[in-house]
Order: sequence, then structure tokens, then C-alpha cells
Amino acid sequence: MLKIPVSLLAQAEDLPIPEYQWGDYFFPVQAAEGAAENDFLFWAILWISTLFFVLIVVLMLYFAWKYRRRPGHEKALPSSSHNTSLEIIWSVIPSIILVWIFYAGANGYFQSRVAPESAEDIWVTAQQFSWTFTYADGDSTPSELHLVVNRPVKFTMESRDVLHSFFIPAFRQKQDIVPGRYTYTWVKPTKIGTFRLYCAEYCGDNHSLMIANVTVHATEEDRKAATKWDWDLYAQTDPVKNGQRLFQLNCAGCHKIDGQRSTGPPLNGIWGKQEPVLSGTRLVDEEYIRESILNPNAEIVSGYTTPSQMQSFDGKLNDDQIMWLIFYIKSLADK
Amino acid sequence: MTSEHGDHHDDHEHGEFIAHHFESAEQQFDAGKLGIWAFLVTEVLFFTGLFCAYVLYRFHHPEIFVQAHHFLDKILGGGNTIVLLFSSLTMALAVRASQLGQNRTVATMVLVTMVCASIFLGVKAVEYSHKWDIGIFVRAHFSLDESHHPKGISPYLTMISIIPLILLFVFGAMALLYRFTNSLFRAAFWGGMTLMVAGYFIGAIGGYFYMKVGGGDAHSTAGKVIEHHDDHADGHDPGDDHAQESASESQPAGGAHDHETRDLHHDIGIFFSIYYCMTGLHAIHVVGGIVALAWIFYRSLLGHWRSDYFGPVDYVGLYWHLVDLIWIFLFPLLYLIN
Amino acid sequence: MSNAVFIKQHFGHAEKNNYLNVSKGWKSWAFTLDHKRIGVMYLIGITTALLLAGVFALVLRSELFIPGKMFLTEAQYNRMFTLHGAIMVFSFIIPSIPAALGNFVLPMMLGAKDVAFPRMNLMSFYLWVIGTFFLVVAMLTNSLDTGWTFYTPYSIRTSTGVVAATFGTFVLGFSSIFTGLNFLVTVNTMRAPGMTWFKMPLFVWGIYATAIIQVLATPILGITLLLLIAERVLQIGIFDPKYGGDPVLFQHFFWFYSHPAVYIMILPGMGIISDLMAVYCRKKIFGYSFIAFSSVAIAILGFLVWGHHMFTSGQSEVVTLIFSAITFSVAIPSAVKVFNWLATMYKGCISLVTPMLYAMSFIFLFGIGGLTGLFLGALRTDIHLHDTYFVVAHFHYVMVGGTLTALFGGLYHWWPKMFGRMYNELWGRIGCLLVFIGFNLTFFPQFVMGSRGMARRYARYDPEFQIFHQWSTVGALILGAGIVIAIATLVHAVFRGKLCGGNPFGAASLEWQSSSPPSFHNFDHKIVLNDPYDFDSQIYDPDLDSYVQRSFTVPGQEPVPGKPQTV
Amino acid sequence: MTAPHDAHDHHGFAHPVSKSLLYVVFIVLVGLTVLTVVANDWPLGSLDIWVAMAIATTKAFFVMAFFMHMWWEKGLNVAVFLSSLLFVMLFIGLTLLDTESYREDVERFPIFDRPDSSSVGPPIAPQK
Ligand code: HEA
Ligand code: HEA
Ligand code: HEC
Ligand code: CUA
Ligand SMILES: [Cu+2]
Repeated sequence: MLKIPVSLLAQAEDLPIPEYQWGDYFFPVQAAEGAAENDFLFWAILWISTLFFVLIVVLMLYFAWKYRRRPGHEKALPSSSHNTSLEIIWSVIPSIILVWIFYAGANGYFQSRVAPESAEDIWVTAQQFSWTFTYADGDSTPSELHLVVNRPVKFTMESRDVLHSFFIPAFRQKQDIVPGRYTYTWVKPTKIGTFRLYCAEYCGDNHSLMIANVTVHATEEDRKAATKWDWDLYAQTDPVKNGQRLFQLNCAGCHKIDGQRSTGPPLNGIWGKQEPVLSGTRLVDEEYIRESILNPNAEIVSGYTTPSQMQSFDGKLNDDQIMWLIFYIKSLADK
Repeated sequence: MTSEHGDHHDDHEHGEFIAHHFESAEQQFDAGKLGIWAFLVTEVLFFTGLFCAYVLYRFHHPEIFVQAHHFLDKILGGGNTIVLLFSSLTMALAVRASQLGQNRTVATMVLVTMVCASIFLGVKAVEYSHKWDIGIFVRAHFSLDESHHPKGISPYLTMISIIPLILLFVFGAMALLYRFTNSLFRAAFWGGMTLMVAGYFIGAIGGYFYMKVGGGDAHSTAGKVIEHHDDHADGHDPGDDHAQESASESQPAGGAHDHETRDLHHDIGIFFSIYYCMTGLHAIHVVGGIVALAWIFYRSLLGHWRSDYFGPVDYVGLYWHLVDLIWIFLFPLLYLIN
Repeated sequence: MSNAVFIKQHFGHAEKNNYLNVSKGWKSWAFTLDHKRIGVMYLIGITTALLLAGVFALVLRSELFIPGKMFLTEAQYNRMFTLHGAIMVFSFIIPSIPAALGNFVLPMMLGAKDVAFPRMNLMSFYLWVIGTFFLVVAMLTNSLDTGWTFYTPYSIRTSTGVVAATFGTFVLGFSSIFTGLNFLVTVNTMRAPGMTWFKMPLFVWGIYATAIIQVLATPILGITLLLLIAERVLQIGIFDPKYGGDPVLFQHFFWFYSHPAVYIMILPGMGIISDLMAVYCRKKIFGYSFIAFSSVAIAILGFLVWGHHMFTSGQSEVVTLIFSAITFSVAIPSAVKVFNWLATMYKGCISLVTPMLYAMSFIFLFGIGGLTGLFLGALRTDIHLHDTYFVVAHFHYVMVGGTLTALFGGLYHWWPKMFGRMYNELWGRIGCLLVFIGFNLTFFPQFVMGSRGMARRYARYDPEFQIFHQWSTVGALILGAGIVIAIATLVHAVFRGKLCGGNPFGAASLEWQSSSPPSFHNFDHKIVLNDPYDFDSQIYDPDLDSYVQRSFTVPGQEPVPGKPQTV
Repeated sequence: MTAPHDAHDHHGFAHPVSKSLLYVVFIVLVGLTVLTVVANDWPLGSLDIWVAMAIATTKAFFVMAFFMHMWWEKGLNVAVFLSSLLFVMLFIGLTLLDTESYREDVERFPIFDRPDSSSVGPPIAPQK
């Protein structure tokens, strides 16, 4: 089996590909409430369809063989060319079945839309081409969603640019994220493990790389351990790590670090170089990076549109944080 | 507009204008008639998109519409309505005349219709240019600043008027040319065209003087509504998205009140987006109508119409009435809001 | 003139003096008002579009052979499926059956000399050329990467050639409106005397229902695209959330056209199948009026379900519920048709020639495509299936398995009429079989991977889906080969095929009462109206190796409306 | 309506409408236009849009019935044209119903109600 080269991932460079867990033939494993209902309805429709389909195809082939044109059978046999009661029967029977399908579908739909009161809140921010999840206690994780088994969660989702869609096949849940408004969805995971989250609404070049992993933990403590980031500790010991974390949370959607151009220019290997900008060239140093973060319009890298698609992070990142980012970009100098 | 002339055949200049694939004049007429009605259906649905946008935004932001309509002048709009209604009357008379084979009357009536259409456009040009002067553009470029009102004739108006001016001279010259070479028929046609373009100037000049004299109050009330919140008008890039707005909101000045008023200010731009789309598309239809009418005018001068062949006049007439119909709805929707 | 000579002249092969050679030179084609020539030009046009977009499909399928990068970057991949989808939909499938085949046979089926507005017909063709030209220009210059759906705000933000492409699509919309309007009027006013509504072949009903949709729905596409252009150029803020606009509103606008448009694609196909079924079972079509009215019912109901493409888009629950409910109601008229086709086969006299094979493969493939529509119409399951390969498989089953198959069936059926020559039966069947096998191999695995979570419009994917993608890619190659063979067989027939008479299949609708190829005026004699499904009215004439309407052959039995005579 | 046709024309498919009828219709239309402008200043509250639309519809009726000869038109053509209005209503109606129902999510939008994740973290630090 081939693996996606790590460098192709838009975000966290080492997002592992979780092992695919099989469910019934057509499905991945049922890992959330509602999945069983969904699969049941799917199979029900499938069997109904199969019934009709087989009936139709078998009859068709049988007629084609039985009444094939051959010596001795050069003319259609006498038979009537309409039969109102037959017409009514074959309109009414499917109609009744369809009413049931509609009803079952609508029922399941409401279950999948209305979150229970007890649900915890998680906020989802989607942007080209990455996900950020913010938990009620203020922690954020990039590209990784951490849940607790059997604990319902309500997601409040917003997009920073274009349409995206929050899709977890194992949970059978999907909801588009529309810029300019909130959309919501909820899940109640019932299985411990790691699953894929995809962006299911086309959002631009790296749409197919806008994926994340959903890890369902056994306990709240496990989850906390996975989402917590000890900024103060790393600030003392390894500020580059802090920078990397911030980068993943804020910048990785637009800047790759593998030399590939994305919405913005790649940020590896620029430190200390002369960078072509519209007004000539600039040396990439602390001052330039700080300026790029706080006032992206001051210099536009050649080949990019004016005004910069990058928004100012003024007021959103403090001096320490900018410093960490600078450390991080510096650490990428010769990658 | 192909439907209007898809069904006649120029080869038969003298005989009946029946294309070879029709059995009778009546079949041809019926086909054309159904064709034009179906075409009108597509036109109605074409405008529906805009009406839909209008209804939604009016429903969701009634306050914007109340604000915005102060910038529209009821008298100019109403006057234009009457001009269009009158053109519809003359069009109906033209159709009637064509059914009776009175080609001269058709020509006159169609000419009057065209002149009215041009007057309408002239007035519209005054309205548009006035708005542009004070920075009323579509949503993203909306930057209202009434102090920008120029003293003399608006440069925008001058710009818009260049094309009609050129046409006026070209058509006039053609008319004179043919007059002196004694091709009276052609002279009459180009003369008509000259008159038609002159209509634009009647409308524009009339509108201009109206604005000079009485039109001042139309926007002065409106000015008061938003006057204090203009600090964002210049220098501030209207293209910020909500994320950025929230960023600027975090700055000390930010308060809920300020946020609201500024939004209102910008959102008025939405009204004008819809306004420009609707009236702009309508104006394009008026121009298209003029072209079709010119063709009818030409053929009337040739004396083509008879009681068993008047389809094209009828079809163009229906089209023209539809353009009028749409305006009948646009006028109260855009100008009369309280 | 003796009867035999008369028959030979009007019902045989017309070597001289047919619509193809009545006049010469490129101008006689470029400015022709003849519906038959316009149909042929359209046919060439849409085939080119099919092959072009088909090559895109092969390229993108090849890229998907492995999960990672093979030879396309993500951006290039996105352009591939966008252009594939946009060209297939707007330049190929929407004009395909009505504008090519419909143009050719519809007026003849009605006994008319031409469509109501021949100039408009030609205009429609040139608009098609211009529109397609703009799409191709967009493709060559800045390309296009929005998906065929042009969803905002991405279509406003992307740097690709949205304006050119949108404009092209806008023009193609008008081309479609003109075709529809023309046929609407033609069917209403151009029927030959005595041709009542219920004597029309079902193909005409299909086209008529399609025309209604074209006239009513396409203008909304026009205004949507204009607003999109305005949004991009002037930032008017109706669809752009940056300025307070609403992206979901754009989806409403888009699908108000594009859902009815899927019935623009399928209804003419269903019409073809109805006619093929009757002809090749040599039996009166079962339930004529049910089939006829179900077309109109589909056309009307089709306007009420557009929101089923937006179940997860942020559309509100109330509306979602309404749309889901109505979606199912469209399934019923489709089911009625399928059952009626089956009943037509019952006790028929079935010749399994190429067109009939296509018709049967239509029932098979459209059955699957339509039935999988039910999974998508059901709300709970659509939440999971939306924007996965399940949807991709669904719509290829209906569009390729349905429309494209019907188009081929129709082409093989009418080819002898259009060009006066028979195709090679063996190669016709081989092509049909390859298309059938290749098609299923390509798209069936997509159902499975879709419901397993493979999202669509993905240039890269997780390894567990690879096996399905590989099957699919292999299938696409077979499908491609099948299509090439099918087309090659037809082209070969035009130049090398066996000459054939006016009505080799013994069909009873009016277009067969002409020579093959038809003359410029379609019929040079007085046509005889008969039930289009009364095959006893056709008698085999061994001299011509073709069938002839009974009234013309049996001396003493006068043709109904008057003795046949040259005009 | 009286005297729709001029007396002399009862053959063929041309049905000229009497001039006086056209004049009367025009005068009525102008009257209605004036009325709608005047009515705009009446204190009708939220009713005013409906009054304005009612007047516009009346005007439309006159234009369609008499200027466009719909009064005498073949049933088919009238049906064709009027059926388009059905689709207009359908389109606007359902879209309005939908946008109206999710209105709240749009209006709430820029007002953040996410937890304050200290000074670091999510891309857009929530602002209260
Ligand atoms: C030719 C084109 C065509 C046709 C005919 C159809 C037909 C149908 N389609 Fe399809 N559809 C598309 C083209 C088409 N579709 C396209 C292009 C898309 C995706 C666009 C995009 O997103 O890019 C799409 C997407 C699509 C969706 C949205 C999916 C999503 O994005 O989430 C839905 C949802 O309801 C749907 C439903 C249906 C239904 C119910 C029918 C019905 O009309 C089918 C009716 C037919 C039958 C039911 C089968 C025949 C009957 C029998 C065999 C008898 C037995 C019957 C019963 C028991 C009922 N389609
Ligand atoms: C009429 C419409 C139509 C038709 C006929 C087709 C035909 C085909 N389509 Fe597609 N398709 C769409 C309409 C259509 N499609 C639409 C609307 C989309 C959605 C786009 C979007 O998301 O925006 C889509 C998307 C789409 C995808 C999904 C892309 C994605 O979401 O990432 C795929 C993937 O397999 C695909 C494959 C194919 C294949 C293999 C064929 C084959 O049937 C093609 C066969 C034809 C040929 C192969 C051409 C003939 C052969 C030659 C010219 C030469 C030589 C070849 C050989 C000898 C082998 N199509
Ligand atoms: C919305 C997309 C986006 C996000 C998010 C973003 N950037 Fe950028 N960035 C851009 C674009 C586009 C450019 C190039 C245009 C310019 O110079 O402004 C750019 C340019 C830069 C440059 C100059 C690069 C060079 O090669 O000279 C730096 C440094 C930079 N960004 C850092 C960051 C950091 C740090 C963050 C996160 C805190 C970030 N960006 C977040 C889009 C983004
Ligand atoms: Cu985000 Cu696709
Ligand atoms: Cu649909």
C-alpha cells in the first residue's frame, strides 16, 4: 500500500493515516450514534431497490430471449397495449414504499440534527486548507479532533474563507461550513479509536489535503492530555516547539514548509535570504517577519496579489508569540 | 430577439412574407405569436432572479431599504414611468395600425415609441450619474460622500452622453446625406433615427434641470440619515470580511452602536447593488427594444405591413410592453418605500 | 409513374438529390436553415465536446490510479474535473439529444418541412459554438477550477478564468433556450394536418417536455451567471459573504436551474428508448398516454426538488424536508416508464440489434442510477453520502448509462435515415458490449468507495480506497475504447456502409416515409398518417430491402388522405 | 369592456383594438401611477408595500389585457405566459422560506461566543 507522502499534507506534517476500520460491506465501522440507523436505512433501500431491479432485469432478459425474433416468430403476439389497473398498481406500490423511505429518512435526519442538551461544545474553524478545533476550556488543536467516548458533542462551525464541509464517515455525519454564518452539527462517538475527518465541500487547490484525525478517548483525562499544550514549559525549554504549534494553528493553512507554493509562499528556507518583493528585495530577518505578520500589506512577495490575502495578526498574537514564530521560521532556514 | 424575425423570408420581397416551411400566413403568425410569448416567459424568469434577490434582502433588512430609497427621486422615476406608459400606448397604436395596413401610422407611432425609450434612458443617465457623483456604487465600492457633488454637469453624465452624441451626429449626417442625394426613403429612416437619439438629450437635459431646480431635496433628507457615520467612507477598505471587522472592533473605539451604524452604511450598498442590477438589466432591454423598433420602423417605411402580415410589429410590441411591465413593478419596488 | 418507380424514388436510397448533396460548398452548410443539416453540425459539435471532455476524464482517472501524486498537481487535477464536468454538462449533454437528433428527426416525425424558426435554430448552433469557444478559451488561458457548480465564494476568490467560462456558459444557456423555444413552438404549431397530440411518437413528447424545462429554467441560469460575473467584477455583494451576501442563496439559484437540467438530459433519452422499444419489439408501445404524461409530469415536478442538492449545505430543516418529500414523487413517473417498457417487450417480436441492445442496457443502467437517487433523496442517508463518490456514481449512471447510452441507441437507430447507409452490426454490438462492461467497471466500485467515505473532487486519497479507484480506472479505459469503437463504427458507416432503403427497420413513424437520406424538403410526396406504433402498416419490400408503408404498395388500397403523388 | 374590435374586421387573424379603448387604458394607467406616488406618502405603515404592489398589479393587468391583447388572445398563449408567474412564485417562495429560517445563524455570526482561550491559541482570538 502506498502512503501519502508526508510532505503533501497541508498541516501537521506527521498526521498519521489511521488504520481503516471496516464495517459492513458498504461502510466503515459504526463509531457513533446514528450510524446504525443510517446503515439500516441504506440497507433497507438497497434491498428494496435490488428487489425491483432484479425483477426488472430478469423479466427483461427473459422476454428478450423468449420473444426474440426468429424464424416462426416474425410478428408480435397479440396482447393489449394498455391496462389501466396494471398502471395503477405499479404506480401505487412504489409510492407506498417511497413514502416509507421518506419517513425513515426524515426521522433519522432529525436525530442527526438535534443535539442533546447535555452535549459539550467544541468550536470548529475551517480555512483553506486546515482545521482548528477549540475546546470549552480554551485549548486548541490543529488538525486533530479529540473526543471522549459516549459523550455527545455539539460543534459550532465557522469558515474563514470559502465553503468547507465537516465529514466523518465513521460517524456518518456531514455538515457544510458556510462563511458569513454559523452552522452546527453534533456527534456522540461510541467507539474508541482514530478516524478520518474529511473536507467534503470543494474549497480550492488542496481540498483533498484538508483532512484531520478524530481520536476518541476513553476518558476526559486522556483527552485533556492530548489537547493540552504547556506553553510556559516550552517557552523555557524549547520555544521552537511553541512556534511550531502556533504555526500549525494559525499559518499552516496558507503556508507550506516543503517548498511548495500554497495560498501563501512556503516559509522554509527563507530565513536569511533575500526575498523578492514588489518594491525590490528584502532580507528575511526578524523585523521583516514581524512586519509580515502585523502588517502583511507593507511588502507583498512578488507573484502574489495586492492587497495581501493574509490578514493582519495585530492584536491576535502577542510579542512572545511572534517571537516563537520567528524562532520556528528560523529553524526551517535550511529545510 | 431572433424570434421576431425567425419566421419571415426576405426572398419574397413582393409576395406574401410566408416562409417556405409554413402552410399558411395564419400558421406562421400563430407560430410567431406562441414563440414570442414563450420568449416573454424566459424574460420574466430572467428578471425573477433579481426580483428574488430583492425580496430576500428587503425581507431581511427592511431598514436598509427605507434608508436607501431617500436617494431615489420619486418624480424622476414617476416621470419615467409615464414616459414608458406613453410609449406603450403608441406601440399599441402602431400594432393596431399595422393590422389595418396603415404603414405611415405605424412608422410615426413606432418613432414616437423609440423617442420615448430614449427619453427614458436620458433620465436614467441623469439619475445614475448623480448617484455616482456622490459615491453611490455597488456594495463593495459604496462610499457615500455628498460633499463631492460637482458644481456643473457631472463628469459621469458627460461620459455617458458621448455615445449618444456620436450617434446623433452620425445619424444626422446620414439623414442629410441621403436628403441631398434624394434617397428620400433612407433620409426618412435616418432622420427618424436622429430624432430617436435626440430623445436621449431631451431626457438628459430635462432631468438635469430638474435636478438643478427641485431635485436638491431628494437627497438632502437622506444626507441627514447617515451623515455622522461617514468617517469610514474614505480610506477604509470596504472589502474587509467579518474576521477583520472583528479585529477592528477590538480596537478601543469599537462599540456595538458604531458597528451597527457602519454596517447599515455599507449595507445600503446592497440595496444599490440590486438597484443597479435591476435597472441596468432593464435599461439593456430598453436598448434592445430600440434596436428592434428601428427594424420595425425601417420595414414600415418600406410599407411591409398588411392585415395578413403584421406579425413582427405585434411581436416587437409584445416585447416592448413587457419591458414596460417590468418597469411598472420596478418603480414602486425601488422608488416608493416607506 | 408506376407504383414501383414511385416507391423506389421516395422510399429507397436517395443517392442524388438528398439534403446532403442538394447544395455544395462550406457556405451551404454554414448558412443553412435546414434542420437536418443543423442537426448534423450539432452532432459533430457535441461529439467533439464528448471526446474532449472524455479525454479529461481519462486523464483524471489515470491520476487517481495511485493515492499520491502521479503526474498532476492538486491544482491541475481540480482543473481537470472542472473542465470535464462543465464541458460534458453544458456543451455536450444538454444540447446532445434535442439539438442533434431532435433537430434531425423531430420535424419529420411531425410531418413538417422544418422547425418553426429555422434562423433561430441556426443561431442556436452558433451560440453553442461561441459558448463552447469561450469555455475552451477559458481552459487554454487561465483554466477553471471551481467545479461545474461554480459555488461562491470560491468562484469569486479563485484566480482562474471564471468570467470567460461563465460567459461561455451563459451563451450556451441561450443556445439551449433557443432550441427549446423552437421545439416548443414547432410541436404546438407545425404538426401536419391530422397529426394530433396522441399520434405523436413518444420521442416528440420527450423533447416537448424537455423544451418546457429549457424555456422555464434556463433563464434562471442566465441571471445566476450574470450575477456571478457582476459579483466577481464589481463585488455587488449578493452572493459574497465578505460583503454580506449569502453563498447558500447562490446554491438555490444554481440548482433551480441545474436540477431541472438533469431532466433536460434524461427526458429526451427516455423518449428515444420508448421509440426503440416499440420498433424493435415490433409491438405497439404499452401505455402510450402514461409514458407521454409521465414525461410532462417529470418536467413539472422536476422544478420542485432543487433543494435536494443542498441537504447538508446549511439549508434550513423545513425546506429540506419539503424538498426530500417531493424528490421521491419524481421517482414515480420514472418507474411508470420503466414498467411500461418492460410490458412492451412482453409478447413482442424482439430483434436484438444494436439499438435494442443499447435500449436494454439503458434500462439496466438507468435503473441503477435512478434507484441510487433514492438513497440520496432520503435525508438520513444523504447526510452521509453527499459529496462522496456515491453521488459521482449516481450521476454517471444516469447521465452516461442513461443519456449517453440512449444517444448511442438513437444514433444507431436513425443513422440509416440520416446517411442512407447501414452500420456494421457486429462492430455495433461489440461497441455496445464494451461500453456496458467498461461502464459498470468504472462506476460500480464508486458506489462502494463513496459510501465508505471517499469524498469527491479529491486529487489525493487514503490508501484504503485504492483498489476501487484502480478498478475504476481500468474500467474507464475499456469504456473509452467502447465509445471510440461505437463512434468509429458509425463514422465508418457514413463512408463505407451498405446502402440502405428508406425504412430498413420497419418503423412506423413519419420520418421513415422518406428516402434515405431524406430529400431537402423531407417529403416530396404526400405523407400518410398512421399510428406511429402500428407496425403492421409497414410491408417489407425485397427489391429495396426495406419497408414501405402499406398504403403505398398495395394496389387498390388507397392511401388514407389521398393517393400518393409528387408535389 | 366595450367594443373590443373595430366593426370592420371580422375576418383573418388581425384583431385591431379600438383606439378609444387604448386611450382610456392609457389614462387609467397614468392615473394609477399618480395614485401610487401619492399613496406613498399616506401613513399606511407596513401595508404600503402591499398597496403599492396592488396598484402595480392592476396596472400590469391593464397593460397585459389591452395593450398586449391578452383579453382576446388564444387560451394557450395566455396559459403559457401566466404559468411563468407560478414558477416565479415557486422560486421566490421557497428561497425566502429557507433564507428566513436560517436567518438567525447569519445574524449571530460576527458576535463571538466561543470561550476565551487565553491569549494563545485559536486563529481568531475571541473578542467579547
Ligand atoms: C440525467 C441526469 C439525472 C437524473 C435523471 C437524475 C435522477 C434522480 N436523481 Fe440525481 N443527480 C444528477 C443527475 C441526475 N439525477 C447529477 C448530475 C447530480 C449531482 C450534481 C453534482 O453535485 O455535481 C445528482 C445528484 C442527486 C442528488 C443530490 C446528491 C447529493 O449531492 O447529496 C439527489 C438527492 O436527492 C438525486 C436524486 C435523484 C432522484 C431521486 C432521481 C430520480 O429522478 C430517479 C428516478 C428513477 C428511478 C427511481 C429508477 C427507475 C425506476 C425503477 C427501476 C422502478 C422501481 C422504482 C421504485 C421502487 C421507486 N440526484
Ligand atoms: C454527460 C456527462 C458526463 C459524462 C459523459 C462523463 C463521463 C465520464 N466521467 Fe464524469 N463527470 C461529470 C459528467 C460526465 N462524466 C460531471 C458533471 C462531473 C462532476 C464534475 C465536478 O465535480 O465539478 C464528473 C466527474 C467525474 C469524476 C469525479 C471527479 C472527482 O470528483 O474528483 C470522475 C472520476 O472518475 C469521472 C469520470 C468519468 C469517466 C471515466 C467518464 C467516461 O464515460 C468518459 C468516456 C469517454 C471517453 C473516454 C472519450 C473517448 C475516448 C477517446 C477520445 C480516446 C481514447 C481512449 C481510449 C482508446 C481508451 N467524472
Ligand atoms: C489567509 C492566508 C494566510 C495566512 C493564514 C497566513 N499567511 Fe502569511 N502570507 C500569505 C500570503 C498570500 C502571503 C504573500 C503575500 C504577502 O507578502 O503579503 C504571505 C506572506 C507571508 C510572509 C512573507 C513570506 C516571504 O516569502 O517573504 C511571511 C513571513 C508570512 N506570511 C508569515 C505568516 C505567519 C507567521 C502566519 C501565521 C501567524 C501567516 N503568514 C498566516 C497568506 C497567509
Ligand atoms: Cu475545505 Cu474542501
Ligand atoms: Cu437533482
